[in-house]
Amino acid sequence: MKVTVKYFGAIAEQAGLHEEAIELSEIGTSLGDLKTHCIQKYQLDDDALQIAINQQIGTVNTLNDGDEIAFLPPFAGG
Amino acid sequence: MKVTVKYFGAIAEQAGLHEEAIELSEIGTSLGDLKTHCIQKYQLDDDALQIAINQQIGTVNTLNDGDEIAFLPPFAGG
Amino acid sequence: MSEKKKPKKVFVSGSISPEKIATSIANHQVKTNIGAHSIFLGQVRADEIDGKTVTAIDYSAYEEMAEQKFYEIREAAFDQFDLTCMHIYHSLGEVKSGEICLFIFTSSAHRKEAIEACNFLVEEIKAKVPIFGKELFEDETHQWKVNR
Amino acid sequence: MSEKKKPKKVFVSGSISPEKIATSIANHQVKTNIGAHSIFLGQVRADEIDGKTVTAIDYSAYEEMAEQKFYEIREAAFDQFDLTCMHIYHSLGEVKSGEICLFIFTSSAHRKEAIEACNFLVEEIKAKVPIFGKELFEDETHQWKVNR
Repeated sequence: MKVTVKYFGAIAEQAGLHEEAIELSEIGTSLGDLKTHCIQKYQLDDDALQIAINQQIGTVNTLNDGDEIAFLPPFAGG
Repeated sequence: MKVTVKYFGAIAEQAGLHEEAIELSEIGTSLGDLKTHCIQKYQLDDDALQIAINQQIGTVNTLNDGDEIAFLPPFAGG
Repeated sequence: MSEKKKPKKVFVSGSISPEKIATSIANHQVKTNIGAHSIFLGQVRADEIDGKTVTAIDYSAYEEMAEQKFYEIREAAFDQFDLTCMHIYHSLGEVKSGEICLFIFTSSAHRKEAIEACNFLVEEIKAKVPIFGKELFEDETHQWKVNR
Repeated sequence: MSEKKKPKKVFVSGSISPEKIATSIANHQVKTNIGAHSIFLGQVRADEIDGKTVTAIDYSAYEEMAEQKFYEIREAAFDQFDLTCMHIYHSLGEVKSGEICLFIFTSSAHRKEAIEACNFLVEEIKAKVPIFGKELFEDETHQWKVNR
């Protein structure tokens, strides 16, 4: 099971990339598992970090094949 | 004792003039006296009428020589 | 008294053009401490009243008192809100329906101050400034506008 | 779905010019049921941070999600307020200090609706749309902007 992970702004800078495909089989299939994996892998600042699954920030915690997960630093629009 | 009376908007239209000098000796020297006089003279609509003495709408009721009295219909700025 | 507080000419003859608004905005791009502008524009509506349509409003004012009121309102706004700039323009004379008769422009470092000041100015101007509007109909009759 | 509610392009490349704003205003003069326009403009500040001055902000966004959020916010505004028109433009890429990065434009028959809708849009956009700003300093260092 594979998902696409996107990084933006300060988080992309910390990760050193904007996008990658991650195979969940060895990590776990919950959002929590993926979050822990990525934060540890890139030493991401998780202060004020928000995560969107398929463009929705919300309550879903179970991941499905093909999902798009986005790691979002604080918004700065306007 | 003389005052200048100015009429604006709908009130000027009713009065048929924009400005006149009024001698107060025969009318009385309070704003109330002047107001009654002008309303009767021109059959002014005193619904929502405001009166300014020397450009101030307020509590003053005594008139002085040279005062400028303005009869103001509802405002429509903007 | 600071420079920004000196009385400024508010009344303009006829409608306010979009180009005037653009120029006013462009003039503020050198002020790099501004983070937010709030603008209110009043536009003359072609209201239909008893089957007749408003084609224009002919604005008049008790000018000396109006300028004094604008000054007091500006002072009050500068006292209450932390503003960088404030501009107010109002038409006198005829403004056709669809054209702009009021332009209020407030600028501040942050949005809250600019927005609240702009709202304050709109309400104060409508309530306190002796401006009168003659709504002209197609058939050359008219009626007098009253602010709600 | 009414014509006015269809998704519209919000993002523009680089700064928003005063001329674009003037054109937008001028385009509304044929809509003679409009009585009030409310406009909010975000302008990039030359903030001084630790002795260094911001010369520009480089905006980026999670574009697909941002467009979806703009759409939802527009829908909510049309539901809550009696608006004639609504336009939102936001910059992507580099916007120099003093230049405009956000243009919100609401129009209604009456001022209250236009003003409240404009305020609603400003707050919703700042809170919900995934846009990111890299504040660039003179010495080519940078820091990431956070909305307050």
